Amino acid sequence: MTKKKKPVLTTLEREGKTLGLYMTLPAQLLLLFIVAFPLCMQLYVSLSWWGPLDGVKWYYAYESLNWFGNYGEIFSDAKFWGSLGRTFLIVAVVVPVEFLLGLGLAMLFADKFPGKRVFYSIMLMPMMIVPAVAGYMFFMLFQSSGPINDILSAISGTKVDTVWLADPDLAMISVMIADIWQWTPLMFLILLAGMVGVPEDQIKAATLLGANAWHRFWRIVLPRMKTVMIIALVIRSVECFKIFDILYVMTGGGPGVATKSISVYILDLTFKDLEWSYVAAIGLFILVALSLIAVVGIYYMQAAQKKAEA
Amino acid sequence: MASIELINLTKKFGDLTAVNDLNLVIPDKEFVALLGPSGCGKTTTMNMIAGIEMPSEGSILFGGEDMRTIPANKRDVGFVFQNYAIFTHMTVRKNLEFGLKVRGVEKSEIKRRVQNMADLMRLNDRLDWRTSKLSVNELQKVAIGRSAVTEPEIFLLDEPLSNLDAAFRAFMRTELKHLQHEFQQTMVYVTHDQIEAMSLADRIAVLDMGLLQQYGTPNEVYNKPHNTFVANFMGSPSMNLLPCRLTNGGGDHALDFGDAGTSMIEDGELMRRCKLARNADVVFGMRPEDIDIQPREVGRPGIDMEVSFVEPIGPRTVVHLSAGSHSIKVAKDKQYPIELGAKVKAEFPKGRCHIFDAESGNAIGLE
Amino acid sequence: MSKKMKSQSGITRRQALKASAAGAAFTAAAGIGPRWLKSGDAWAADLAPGMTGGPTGFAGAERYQYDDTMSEGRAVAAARKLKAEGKAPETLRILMADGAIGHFTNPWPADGPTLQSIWERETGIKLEFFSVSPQEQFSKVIQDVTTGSNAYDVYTFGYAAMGDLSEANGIVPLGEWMDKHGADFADPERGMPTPESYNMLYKYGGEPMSVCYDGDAQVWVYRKDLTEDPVHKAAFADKYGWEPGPPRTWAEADQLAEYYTGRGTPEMLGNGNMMSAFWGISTWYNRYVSKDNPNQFLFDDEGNTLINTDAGIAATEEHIKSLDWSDKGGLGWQWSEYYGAMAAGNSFMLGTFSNCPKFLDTVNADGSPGSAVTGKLGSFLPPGNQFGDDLVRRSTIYLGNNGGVSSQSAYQELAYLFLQWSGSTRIFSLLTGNPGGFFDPFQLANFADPLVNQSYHDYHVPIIEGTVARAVPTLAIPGQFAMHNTLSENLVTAMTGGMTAKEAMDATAKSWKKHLRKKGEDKMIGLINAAKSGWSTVIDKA
Amino acid sequence: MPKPLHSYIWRYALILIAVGLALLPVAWMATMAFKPHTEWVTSASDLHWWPHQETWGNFEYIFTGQTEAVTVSHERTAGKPILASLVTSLLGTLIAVVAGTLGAYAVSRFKVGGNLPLGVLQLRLFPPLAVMIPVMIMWAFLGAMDTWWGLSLIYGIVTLPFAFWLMKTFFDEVPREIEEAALVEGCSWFRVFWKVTLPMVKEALASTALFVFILNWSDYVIALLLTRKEWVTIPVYMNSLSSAMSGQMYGAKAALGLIAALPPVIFGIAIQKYLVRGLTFGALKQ
Repeated sequence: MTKKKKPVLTTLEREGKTLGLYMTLPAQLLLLFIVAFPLCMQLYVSLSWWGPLDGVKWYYAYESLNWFGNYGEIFSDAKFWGSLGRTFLIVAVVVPVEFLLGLGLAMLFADKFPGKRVFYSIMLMPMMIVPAVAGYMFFMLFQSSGPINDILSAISGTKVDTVWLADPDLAMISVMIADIWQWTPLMFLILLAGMVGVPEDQIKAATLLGANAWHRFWRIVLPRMKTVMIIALVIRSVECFKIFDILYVMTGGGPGVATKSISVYILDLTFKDLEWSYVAAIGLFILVALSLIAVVGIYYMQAAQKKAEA
Repeated sequence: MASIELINLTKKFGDLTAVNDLNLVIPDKEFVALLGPSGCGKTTTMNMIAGIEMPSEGSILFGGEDMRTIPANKRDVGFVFQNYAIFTHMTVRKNLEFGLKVRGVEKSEIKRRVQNMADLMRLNDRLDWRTSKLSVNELQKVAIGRSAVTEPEIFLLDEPLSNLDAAFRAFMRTELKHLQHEFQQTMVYVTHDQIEAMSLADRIAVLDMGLLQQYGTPNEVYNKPHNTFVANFMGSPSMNLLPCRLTNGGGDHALDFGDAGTSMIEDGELMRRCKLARNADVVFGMRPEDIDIQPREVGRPGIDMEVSFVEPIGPRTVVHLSAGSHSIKVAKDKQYPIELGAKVKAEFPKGRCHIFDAESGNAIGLE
Repeated sequence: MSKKMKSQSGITRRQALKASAAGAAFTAAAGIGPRWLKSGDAWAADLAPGMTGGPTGFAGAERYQYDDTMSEGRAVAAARKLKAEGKAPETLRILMADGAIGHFTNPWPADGPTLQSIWERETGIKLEFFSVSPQEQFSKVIQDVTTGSNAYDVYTFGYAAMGDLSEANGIVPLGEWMDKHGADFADPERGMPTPESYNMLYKYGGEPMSVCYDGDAQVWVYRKDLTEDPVHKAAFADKYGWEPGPPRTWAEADQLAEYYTGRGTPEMLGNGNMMSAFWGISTWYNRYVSKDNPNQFLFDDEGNTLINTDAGIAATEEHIKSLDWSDKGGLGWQWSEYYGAMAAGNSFMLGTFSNCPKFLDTVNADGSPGSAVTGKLGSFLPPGNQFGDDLVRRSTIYLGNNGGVSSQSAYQELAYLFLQWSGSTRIFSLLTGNPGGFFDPFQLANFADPLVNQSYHDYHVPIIEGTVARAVPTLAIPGQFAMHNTLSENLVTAMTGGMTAKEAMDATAKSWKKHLRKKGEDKMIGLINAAKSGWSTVIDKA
Repeated sequence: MPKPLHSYIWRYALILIAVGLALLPVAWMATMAFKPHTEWVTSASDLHWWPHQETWGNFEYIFTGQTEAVTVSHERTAGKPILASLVTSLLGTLIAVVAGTLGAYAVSRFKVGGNLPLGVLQLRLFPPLAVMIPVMIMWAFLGAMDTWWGLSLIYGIVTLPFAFWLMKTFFDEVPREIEEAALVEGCSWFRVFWKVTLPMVKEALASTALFVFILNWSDYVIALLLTRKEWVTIPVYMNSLSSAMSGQMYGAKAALGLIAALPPVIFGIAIQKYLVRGLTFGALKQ
């Protein structure tokens, strides 16, 4: 379906365009509302050393103007890059694991079996728990005298008293487990939606052509789920990048800085260090960096789509 | 050897019995049509043969070997779906290659066989197209080609032609016949179209309500229907079936059609075989093309009727006759000269009569 | 039961225990019913002769009553005057931590009035408390300051945040009003135990900026029963050459920790001190500040960091070493888990907030022990280091709660008067004895108060008093949150093996120096040196 | 597709394991909600699954501010926060879904809106904490702090990207032919949208709404910074469930967590049959 460029719009199209403009208005206004002032203020403040300890209102930030001083500091801020690195590590581990688990679960749930509805509802439960609450529960579960060690002891037959949250590596793993627990259901839900969308006839056809389960999955189901998978991965990556509640409740970013994510770091900067101009600069820096990634990603996807259609 | 034997095959879905105690032997290299109206169990039977459904009872043998434990992907059957089930995310070539690839056939061999199949199916210039751009006719060819390319010994087709336009359907019929000739497969073909079945099949199995009604060559099924269902289902227009009473008027056999009068029956042979059923309620059947229309007063067996409607349908003319509560159709050549309202006699020629039991619908006096 | 509670003096420890527990249970029960309230001036008739205000309706209420010459009475009189002049609001808005508001809203004693009702009946100005969880307390304050929301007249915050809020122009100086209205905070008889402690808890940069509500000296408690146990006594003496008991030095404390680790049922850990992020800083501080005579400061007078000197590194190494006798999971805990471990009998000793025995050494209403350690606790003055004949015992005031007047408030003087009233020695004695909140005693008058002694236990109160006198402040300069955060992160990283003690201290010192430079070194050094007037000078004899 | 028996056994075994793991923390929360204070002290080395002494005290505490076992009564009760969470999450969801749906349709159909798609995407990309300072100042200036509308508005804004992008992919998939047929019949564009297209995507709309609702419902950071007293939400209130006496009140938190799980679960079950079909993101073009 190629779109032809028409020099003159028909009445219908013109009406459509007009209606369209009205329809985008609420979203545009909301966007403008949240972007116009905060973005300008963020930019303005980020060019100064201003912070609450200056004892002046933000609009006097020009008194401590430093142009790009804050931005320069970002590059030498080991804590920032450390937090960013840890955040990316979390995303890099958690999202693929959630993806694979979600995919596995989706495969288990792809066709009908007795009890499916009930199991399916239960599987979605973790998503429905407020993350902060989940954090408190995991905090207790991971205590050295807690239920997880009890279960491990029962399984292994020897007393396990692993100190989960006080060990830098294990604390990171605990946080990851908690996040995986909470968000695998979303992956599962999206991927299941993609999987049941694959027409059954095609799977039957493949079977009758001699394809075993692996062939069917690899050659029929997976290629058809490509878009769904990309969407699931993107959504989870974007949200996981912001990981905060569950992590903050469980470890507060510790022990030391072992689980400090970028959100925790920004919170520290905001309410402990009170470096608000620096927070502004970091906010803009992240915004620009992620937007670049997004734009490149969108461009790439569009190009791939065009190529596929050609 | 790839004969197919269905033994006591039964499939139940909850309370519904889709296939009921079906016994059928499909000899090697034969083309068998499973014919019946929708819901008769023919697709279920097909699915069980393919292994997509497991029978509730009974067994399926391929060449004498029980298929119970063989999963669908190991049965080596070709299967063409009604809606083709083309892999829409692949090109035509990829579709054709699929069955060979998953079998681990060598690359050069795949290329050769796909090329051959494309030649055969006249899909050469479409090989690298995405399937979403193909016409329905082409999709059909891809579907058949995709199954045929693996050269299965058994080929199952589930109403493959029903979505096609009339001209292409006729063309495909010959192509299929051709194909079967070429590859010498055992072919099972599901259809609800009796003409398709008769023109293609070596044998036809007529199914209704999960039960096998009749199994035989097209000729047998058409000319010697075992029951009123088969009689009615085969042929277009279908056989005239008139409820009546078999009497023994004056030593001679006669059929009492009630308010339409009585007709003698000349067919001594048939009547002899009907002896047991004398003075019984029966259904008298005769194919439209077998009935003669004569002026009245000619002393051959038949009943007096009136022309109620004349239907010229291209190659033929269908004349509707009625008398009392009965009406029949008579098929004649095109431009058959007859007038509406004409008082005529429908004559029942010797040797063309069918008598069915009124209660069971089974043919009476069949050998 | 309430009869028993009315006994004013000479109560035995056992009685106090019972009374305290009964009072607690009674409080809960009474809290469900309508709050105590008297109409009109009926209460005035109950006042002791000559008194103009204060609580009434329970035995001993006169101890907390006041006339116009006393700090509380002046405050009320001035508040009434402001109201008459139309310079007072209908309602005074106070931001306070969850768990502290009970001081004002829980009747105490059970048959007494609430502090809120006393203030309201005397001044006619209503109080509205905005509760916030302690960990969000400072965020809420700084948010109100910077956004200009003017949502509260009175802020409460940790005393160390005084600097932050002063620099942010969030709170106003109180000195003039203190003089004008005659506050008794520094009263040598009734107020702060030492001038240093007054400087520490009320002043920033030499100027009174807020009113202290919460002592929060880190006071030590230990399992007295185990040191008196003959078996342990002998075994310990055999090994270390002295009889187990309250340690005088950190070396002795560490020996106790080592010995008791793995003893007892359940098997206990010798070091129950807070070691985790944020909370553990106080434990490190306690060890560090006694490394010199009279004090191991954090910065020298030129603003050079001292934490990365030999003393600092040694203190850090000892701190890390003490982890051997501590719960390995503790690095992920908050203070409450350390209390819990002590309560369950899993720890031998714990230097922590002074209310620990108040919550642990309890008796249930039915007379059963409230915890595994009921009746088994003792407390001691902080351990220190010996310098010749001098024994330098030090503790730290960590966190705390101070009240300040919002610079945005339209009723600043009235807000101050509320702070003066509630923070003065009589009302505060009543306030801190109230088990409905966590503000701890720190004034001389508090320690003499029988109700406080009931709640905090008579064996513990003198130790609190002695500890407050030996306490030093933490960093109380602008940006202290960030500086403490860095210290905490590096300490925990060192404890989990990510750094050596030296690396941790060097990294912290470097970050602290950078912070000073960024905020203006001269000014910051001035503030640091000014804060040294808050450091204890009490030296014990070895 | 027929499956041999052993594959069913495997499937059930795996599903039971998965369900077990999914339920583990939920079950912990559920039993915790009925444990008295003495049974949740994490450092006391006696954490167990089933309460030794079941109690409703935790629920009593969060709804009345006091219970027998806890001396210190709590100033705040859960009633108002639950109401606040419901009001602001639902209104926020309404704002996001309405604005998102209208915008998505316009962008999908009429190719208007310019940079709207990228704009809303950016809105979701980076941590909310990184922009909360200006938002805080702006909200204070507008008098939106601690108001139901202020919180609903920001919820509507931060979840707008989800609503917009989800709905856009759905609208992209709705066949034009159907709309064109309706247009030819003389319907106006808006009527077509309202009467033809919207009903076709109602499953998607329901799933989107649930999704957005869950996001709003779980928020902690924004509510923490933009509320004070009147409109404090459940997660913020939950943070106050600690006392000097008992530390973190896990039992009360669990009780509240249990209650807080109800609205999304009820919402989820109500639209369960739409969920799977509704979240295909229109990516399954046949």
